[in-house]
Amino acid sequence: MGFVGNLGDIFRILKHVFRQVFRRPFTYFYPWEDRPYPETTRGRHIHVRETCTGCAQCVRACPVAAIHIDKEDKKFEKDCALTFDYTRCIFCGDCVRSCRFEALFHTPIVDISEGDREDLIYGPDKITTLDRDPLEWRGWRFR
Amino acid sequence: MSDTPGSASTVARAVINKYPKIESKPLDGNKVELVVPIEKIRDVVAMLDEEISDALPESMFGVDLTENKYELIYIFWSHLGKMLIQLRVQLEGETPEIESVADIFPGLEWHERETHELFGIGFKNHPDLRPLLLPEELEGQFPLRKSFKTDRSRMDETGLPKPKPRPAPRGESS
Amino acid sequence: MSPDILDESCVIWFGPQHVSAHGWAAKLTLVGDYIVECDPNAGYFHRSAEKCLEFRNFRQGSMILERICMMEAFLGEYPYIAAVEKIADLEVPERAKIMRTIMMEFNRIHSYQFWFGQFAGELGLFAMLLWPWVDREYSLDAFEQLTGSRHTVSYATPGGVKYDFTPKFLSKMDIALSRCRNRMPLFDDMLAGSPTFRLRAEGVGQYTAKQALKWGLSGPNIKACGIPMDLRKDDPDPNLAYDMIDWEVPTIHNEDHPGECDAFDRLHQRFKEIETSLDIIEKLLPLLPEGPIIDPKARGKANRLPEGEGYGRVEGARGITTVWLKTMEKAQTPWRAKIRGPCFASYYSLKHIVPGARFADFPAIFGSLDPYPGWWDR
Amino acid sequence: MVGSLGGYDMQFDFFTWFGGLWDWIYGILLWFWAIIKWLGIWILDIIDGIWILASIPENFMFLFRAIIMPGLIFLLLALIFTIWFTRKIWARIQDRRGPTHLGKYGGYQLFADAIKLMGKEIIIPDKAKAWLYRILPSLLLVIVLIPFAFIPWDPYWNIMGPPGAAYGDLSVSLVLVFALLTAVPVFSLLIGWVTGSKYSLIGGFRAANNQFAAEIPMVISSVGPAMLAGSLSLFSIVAAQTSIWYIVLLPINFATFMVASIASVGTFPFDAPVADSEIIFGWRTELSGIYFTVIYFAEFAEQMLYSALMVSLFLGGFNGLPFLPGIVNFIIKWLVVYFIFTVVTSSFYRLRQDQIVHLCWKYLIPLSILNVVLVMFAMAYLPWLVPLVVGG
Repeated sequence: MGFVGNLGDIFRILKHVFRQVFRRPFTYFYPWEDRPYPETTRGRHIHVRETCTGCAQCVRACPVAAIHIDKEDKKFEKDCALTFDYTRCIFCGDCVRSCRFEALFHTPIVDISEGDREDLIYGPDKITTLDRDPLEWRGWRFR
Repeated sequence: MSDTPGSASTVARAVINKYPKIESKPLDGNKVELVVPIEKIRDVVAMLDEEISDALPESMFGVDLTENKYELIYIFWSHLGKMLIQLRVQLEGETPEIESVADIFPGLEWHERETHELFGIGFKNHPDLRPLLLPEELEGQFPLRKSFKTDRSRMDETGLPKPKPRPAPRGESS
Repeated sequence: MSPDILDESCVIWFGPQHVSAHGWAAKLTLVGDYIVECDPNAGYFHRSAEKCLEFRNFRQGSMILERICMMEAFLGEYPYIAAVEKIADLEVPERAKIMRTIMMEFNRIHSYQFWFGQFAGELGLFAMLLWPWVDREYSLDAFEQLTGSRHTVSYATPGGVKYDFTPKFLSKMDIALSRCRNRMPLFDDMLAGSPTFRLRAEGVGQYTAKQALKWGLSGPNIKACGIPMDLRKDDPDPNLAYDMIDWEVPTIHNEDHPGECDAFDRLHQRFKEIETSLDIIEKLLPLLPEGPIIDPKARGKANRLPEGEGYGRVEGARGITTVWLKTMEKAQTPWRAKIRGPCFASYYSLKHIVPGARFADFPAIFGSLDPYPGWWDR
Repeated sequence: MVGSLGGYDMQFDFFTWFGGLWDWIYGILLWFWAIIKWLGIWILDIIDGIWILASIPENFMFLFRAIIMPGLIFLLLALIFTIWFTRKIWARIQDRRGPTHLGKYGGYQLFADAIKLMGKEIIIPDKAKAWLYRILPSLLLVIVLIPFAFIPWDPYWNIMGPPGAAYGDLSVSLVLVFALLTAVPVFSLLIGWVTGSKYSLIGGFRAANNQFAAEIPMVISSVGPAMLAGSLSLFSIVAAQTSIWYIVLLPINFATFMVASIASVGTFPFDAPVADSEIIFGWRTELSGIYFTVIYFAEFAEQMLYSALMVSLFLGGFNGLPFLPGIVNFIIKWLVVYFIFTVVTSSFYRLRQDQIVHLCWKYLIPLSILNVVLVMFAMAYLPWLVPLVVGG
């Protein structure tokens, strides 16, 4: 390369870095600004009890045993209560894929951190409601 | 199976010619399996090293067949011949022992260490048989043996009925 | 070395709570500034994935595998699926084959983008640590658009793939790949074109092809020695689409030391790998036929497998990644699953490569081998 | 023969002895009181003397300059700004935003960081020498801050006035600045040694190695300006640059001085002493809490100092736009130089310590000598250059 070639390389690198200083940063202002999440995002689940049949396929599909099923707790004809343990869930999406009755979906809510470990276990009430936007998901309204 | 020079069956035939006790079994493609008796393993591996100029020690691991029966499987891959040689060694006993081949293929040294701690298979003349992955309190426990029981209590929490018992190994009905 | 040299030696633990040793530890013996002995220690991430696989059925097992190495999640989970397909004798639709292959190459590009940043960070340039990671964000966005998850895609399933390509995904992939392609000259300037990088990487961590074969190194680490050993070409999986197109295995031939490679060659090799992957994706996209993405009978077939042994192999971003499966009759779960991670060999080979190097070169050596602790601890 | 000495018995009258005891104690008390009184008078005298000295207008102004402007308070404010500025530039280079939350554009981030660092537990390793561990970081900061006294910020309003005035600039202030800066790696080495860790010891040796490599090219580069101005006083060097800035005549020396000063500070790419990918944080590994804060400040203060030296040696110091005060001219140039300094520091890979010596001795020394020699010939054969250089 030689001395002059190295000098040329050094100045080219300095040029790249100098240009970078005046570019707009890539990162987001996180708490006030968030990236857009596509509809396919595998975030926390939403359980539609109106269409659930209590077939327990989601429970069998779960590789980490994060779903607890309670078949006694019926609100409608033949549904069941699901409890999601988000300390275990790995968001693989198999429960949603295994559901044939359109009763279990992922939502794009991914920031589900809590101060208390117990709060991450979403009981039957919490898993069927959404507490923030979007309150509507695939035609169902949750509140 | 093709018989072109450099194919897996040629190597297998060469090995069998030298050590007639060894059985060979073709797998799909240019792959062959050799069932090697326990005392011949060093000779066969050394011969593979000579025969195949670019043998890559791809993998080596144990299989627990229960009732103190174990299998060791050595897998060698050659890029030039595009062939895969799989050696199978059948072991028996509480803590079976076999000759180490770590000096012929240094890449197998850690595989042997791992098999030693996870299955309790001894490797004679191995340079360094400290536990590789396990913490000290699990030494002598051999976690990958079928007799090592893991905690299955999590499945009870799902509310499902208990899963059916695992299918029994070959030749066994329980 | 004579014993009296070792009298003045100094033992330094490189890890496990070290800045750049994330989850591993090497015990280095230094004499002066030179390393005379290196003893890599494994096991800090050991979660016994092989035992875990024995308790998961054949559709769940890949979830364990993709968590071993997050950077090449799809490449890591694929060998398990290939082994299951081999035992169950499943046929994959043509469309799913090509989609799998495109996803694999995309994942490979993402893995190398991560590695560029990591290597530059280990050599002390924090600007280059984050510039490739910005490009990586675009790849992750595309993964998220397709599968819903950024790292652990869990895309393939026995008999096909889970999610179909959508126009949104294709446009996002196009953005990510064109950005990767456009920024390659910049990274070339900042890495290979940097005089300080050449000072640090040239002649560091040399080994010959023969040594590398003995140690079991594979992937870019051995292709940099000039051996075109690539499972994509040598032993293509029947359910992948690598044999549908023409492409060349990239290798490095260095005039100064033929048949050997140093850290600089390994970097150069990974540049070439990215170019090859871009090329493969470009050639495969027009071939994408219409049709189903999954064999409808596969779900039932994968529930219970016949007795057999399957060996799924794939050329991962870091080398040969394989899963060996043994199943018993009508098994719901594998009897034995053996994961062969590529970095198992490259981490072991530190023991042979490092002695004789300067202490300051140690990050350059292990960085250029691209180790990922999940692969050896599993 | 117990009790007899030399043939006759010793006679000991207890009551006589006891009667004299009070006098003896009283004498000791008087003696102590004299010492205390003497000390008190001495201290009072000193305070008196200081008051008398400080009430002289010249002295009072000197104290004011040294403590408030452009002395300690100004330097601390500048330090806070500098750390914010550096972090912002680093963030921009790395495609980030840098500090944003506290204050406008994250301006108060440093206060939050400093409070956090001071609030942290101080962990002194068992093998460390505790008193040295406690004292060395602050000594390092002091050593780095003292040379700022000789920086000519302004024709009149700087800590040491113009030569000839009361408390004028020393005639050898450049040499003194380098002498003080040479002590910095000694402190690094000592900190690395006494904190009782292998990483910090290696880092300390590497810091010494850096200085060993960078000192000579740096001093030779500064020979150029000193020779042109015909003085070793920083103030005189700046004052001589009214007609022409020395960067015009000594561009290579400017570059070599910058590279050597980066190497001397030990920041990227010459950060082998604190290379975090091999020796965690080098000689700073074991420092915690307030001691780490002090070291962190000292590093930035050293970078500021070298930027200021570059401005005064090569860029004409307070000379510049005539309608602006000298200090404003200085600070504008200083910010520009600091910006270039930071961009250069964050563009290259970390060099190995033998490569640092190689670079400094094999390239920087010949280059800096070359420029000095070229300028010498220019002065000898181009007589019209001499009045421009010496200044007015």
